[in-house]
Amino acid sequence: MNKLPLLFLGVFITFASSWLGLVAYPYLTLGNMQPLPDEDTGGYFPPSQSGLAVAGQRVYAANGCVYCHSQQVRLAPLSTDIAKGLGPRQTVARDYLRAQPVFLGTMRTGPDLTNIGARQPDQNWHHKHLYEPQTVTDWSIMPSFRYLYKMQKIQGQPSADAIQGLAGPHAPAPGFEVVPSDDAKALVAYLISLKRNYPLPESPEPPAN
Amino acid sequence: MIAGYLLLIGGLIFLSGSALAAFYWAVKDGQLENLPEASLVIFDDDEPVGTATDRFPSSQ
Amino acid sequence: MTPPTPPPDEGFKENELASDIDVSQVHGSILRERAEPCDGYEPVPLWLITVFFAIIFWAGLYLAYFSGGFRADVFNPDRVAWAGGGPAVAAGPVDPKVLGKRVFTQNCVVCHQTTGLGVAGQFPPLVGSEWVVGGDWHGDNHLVKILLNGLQGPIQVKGAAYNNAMPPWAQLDDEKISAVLTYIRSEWGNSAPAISADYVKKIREASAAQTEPWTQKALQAIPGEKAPDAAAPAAAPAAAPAAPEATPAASPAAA
Amino acid sequence: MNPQSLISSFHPANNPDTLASHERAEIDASTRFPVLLFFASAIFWLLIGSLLGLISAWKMTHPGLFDQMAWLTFGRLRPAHLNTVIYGWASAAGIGVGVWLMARLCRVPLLHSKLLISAAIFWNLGVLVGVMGILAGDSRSIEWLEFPGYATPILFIAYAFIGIWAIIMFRFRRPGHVYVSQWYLFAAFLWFPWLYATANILLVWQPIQGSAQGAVNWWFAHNVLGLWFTPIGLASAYYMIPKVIGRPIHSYYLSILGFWSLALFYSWNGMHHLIGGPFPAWMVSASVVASIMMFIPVVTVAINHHMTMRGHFGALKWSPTLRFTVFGAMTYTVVSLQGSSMAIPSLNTLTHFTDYTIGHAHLGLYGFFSMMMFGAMYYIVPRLTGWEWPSANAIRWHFWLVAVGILLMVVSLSIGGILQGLAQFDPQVSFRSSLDYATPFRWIRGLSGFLLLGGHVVFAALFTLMLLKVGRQKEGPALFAAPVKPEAAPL
Repeated sequence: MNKLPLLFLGVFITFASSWLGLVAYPYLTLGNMQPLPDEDTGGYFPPSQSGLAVAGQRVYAANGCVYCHSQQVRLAPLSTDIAKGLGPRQTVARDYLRAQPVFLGTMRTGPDLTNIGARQPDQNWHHKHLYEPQTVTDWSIMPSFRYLYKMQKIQGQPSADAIQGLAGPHAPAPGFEVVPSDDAKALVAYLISLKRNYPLPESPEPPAN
Repeated sequence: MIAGYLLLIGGLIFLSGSALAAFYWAVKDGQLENLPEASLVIFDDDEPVGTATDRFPSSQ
Repeated sequence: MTPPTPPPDEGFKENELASDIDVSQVHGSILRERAEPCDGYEPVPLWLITVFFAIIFWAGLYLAYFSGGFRADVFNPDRVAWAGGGPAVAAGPVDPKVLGKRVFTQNCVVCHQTTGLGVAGQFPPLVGSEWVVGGDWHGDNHLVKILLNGLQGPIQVKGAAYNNAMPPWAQLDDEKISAVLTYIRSEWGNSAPAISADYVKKIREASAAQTEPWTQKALQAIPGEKAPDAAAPAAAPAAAPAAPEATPAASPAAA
Repeated sequence: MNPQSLISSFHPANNPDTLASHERAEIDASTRFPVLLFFASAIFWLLIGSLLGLISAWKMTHPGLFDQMAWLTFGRLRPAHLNTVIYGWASAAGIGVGVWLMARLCRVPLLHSKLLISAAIFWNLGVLVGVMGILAGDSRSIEWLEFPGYATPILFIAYAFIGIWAIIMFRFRRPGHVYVSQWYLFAAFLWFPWLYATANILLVWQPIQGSAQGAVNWWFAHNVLGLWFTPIGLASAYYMIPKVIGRPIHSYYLSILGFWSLALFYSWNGMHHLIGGPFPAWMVSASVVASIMMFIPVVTVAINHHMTMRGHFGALKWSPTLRFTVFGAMTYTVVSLQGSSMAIPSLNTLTHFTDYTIGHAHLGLYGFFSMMMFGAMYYIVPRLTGWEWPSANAIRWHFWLVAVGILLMVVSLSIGGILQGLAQFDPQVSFRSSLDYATPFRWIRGLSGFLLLGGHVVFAALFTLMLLKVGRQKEGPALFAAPVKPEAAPL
């Protein structure tokens, strides 16, 4: 142990290396990555998001959806994410170019949402589910987000964006309706925009067995 | 973007620089010699080796 | 039982305690521990150093196997034989439609356009073209030959005359040629069966002697044939393993 | 030179650098107000944080609880809980302990203690603004960095005072050997601003693009644990254990080796939160390797602490400081080895997205770090106030409530998490099963929260009594009281 000075130097410089490897390197590579042009439509992979969906990301962040819902499909031989139907392929860096912030998540208290827009494209379903999750899935432990909705008296014609088919204890009384706030609309637009139904060369779809 | 590069390069220079400076100082100052002595520096004259310095309060 | 520490005035001279028979009987084990004079500069145990080096050795092995070649585009170390230097993309079976579309976009759209309609009077259309989907004297073998060697001179497509030159695409491997052909034969309302990489390989070998671009006249002299049915487009996984062998096959054809 | 005379030559009595009791009293007096302020605010945030945690825990079994209130939704409570305990409790307690240890070890009175008092005020202001921001719906949802952009600068200003002060302290220390605790503290005080600034710039103020955020996020979050909390906790253990039992650390070589290998390997660990995620394979593999390499610093520290304690475990009966500190030191070994195992990819895919990870996080931040802080506070506060802790029984209540509470929580979350993970791993099993398996254990976890909160209330009461100077004046400069016979002090 007379090599302590050497140890000292080696360790501190390697310590600085984590800065290079885990911060500078992704900054320079992943941070400069570009979307792939989509020959079909002249668009890009991943597709750009509507303004409403971008606003929805902020609602997603403000209400902490990420603490129960991950947004990543892990690689296939190691995990069963693809077999579980979370998405058709492993998600890779390019999939997250449009995300701000990136909601990779660390918990699956609720299901993964990587591909929720493809699994469940129905707006009304999402509104119903956010308003009262247990009426859609009775064993769900998702909290209700009723505070993103407004119960109001129907004035003349029912509103076009009122939620259809509410049945639970918080369903509107006759003559009343539940309409989503701007935040709720943005959140649902964001959820529906979550699709991984486009190909990326760096993440081939595994052969179906 | 430029701010980012400055941050990265600045961070690296800062890190490596402080590493080298700390290393230079530690060697010069003899911090890496006489290690057994260092393990005794926490004991003072009236709290010497062999004396316990904490106890549950006696008032029950 | 005495307090577990000597009175302060005795300082730290613990060895003196060891001579106290009464105490040492009570506190045998503690005193043995205390009598040990080397506190503070015990060296690192040898077994620990051995374990450390074993861990470091394992770490090196792990990184060698699972680093994905330290490439920025490798996300799954198990899927890539990076040691062979193979590109990450070619390692997995690729949907021929996806690959074909990419090949088409990179090479063909300049003349035939993304719509496959070509440019009237300049470049012939692919949509509904008998050259592409077959019919009359046109066979699948002709289509593959055109891609491998090119085509020049006056031709008739869907009743319209064109006089231009198409360069050879023999530099594309069999899988890519089969993919792009499968793509143009099934896109824009075309619905001809897929063409397999094996079939392209066969034609490539058969027409190895041809060095010039084809003309309509020369092609017409060759009897048209249908490509063997590649079962379904879903047979792509079967084509994929053939790809590694197909790649070297390209070089004799070029020579 | 035989070892005995070697030791004698180092003996404090022969060393001009040691302090007389009046000098030590002067140092303690100079740190009194800032350190007590940090401690008091930390204990306040601990109570708030455990309450927030308790409500979020019960929301896992009762999703309807307070669900009409936006600011009490789970997605805001959980980050509020996390940030309260990270920045409000753990960091503030760590700073308090760190400041006191630095002053003691540098052997100089605290200069400009008003600087630190204002730092403490700013720090608490930052935490308050940040937590309110999260509850009001301004959370960034970047784990460990949820504080909105307007709160982090306040924390940073506060931190600047603390960091500058720590460096000044180190600069003016009495000449002589730098003890291993000082190494840990000095490094922690340098690493934290670097981590915090990088993460805030790259994630909050000028966000980088795409999944690179994930890499920076976990580089930061894991390093806050590994390069901020862990060094402070270990610094405390390296001081308290030898000091309380009156015996130098077993091997100083090992402690130096442990420090540098921690610095080397820990900083690469963060990516093991993202195994299988959207990152180049080598980044994840490098983190897996570094996580396994953590075996080296952990075993080094474990051996060192155990060998120092050997033959003195009886001291756990009569020293509150030692009881908490040794609990923390043992937990450090367990939690670190558990963490290394969780980085093994095949185990990680099973446990990663489950309650098992939550259990691990609590074992680390509470079982290790918070227990270390409790232990250090039991040692430091009487020296600052000049009073004895008013009740030995209350200390025992505190210890047993939090020790049983944290073990119950970690064990239940671990079992529930493994079942949950097995259910989520099997493609044949529906998602519902993963909930059904975890639910009973979430009930137990909810109950354990009451134990922890109870323990904290007891501790807060004890601390308040100390501030109010209820109890007996300390009799000597070092000991609490004339030593009682150890067997007279029942557990």
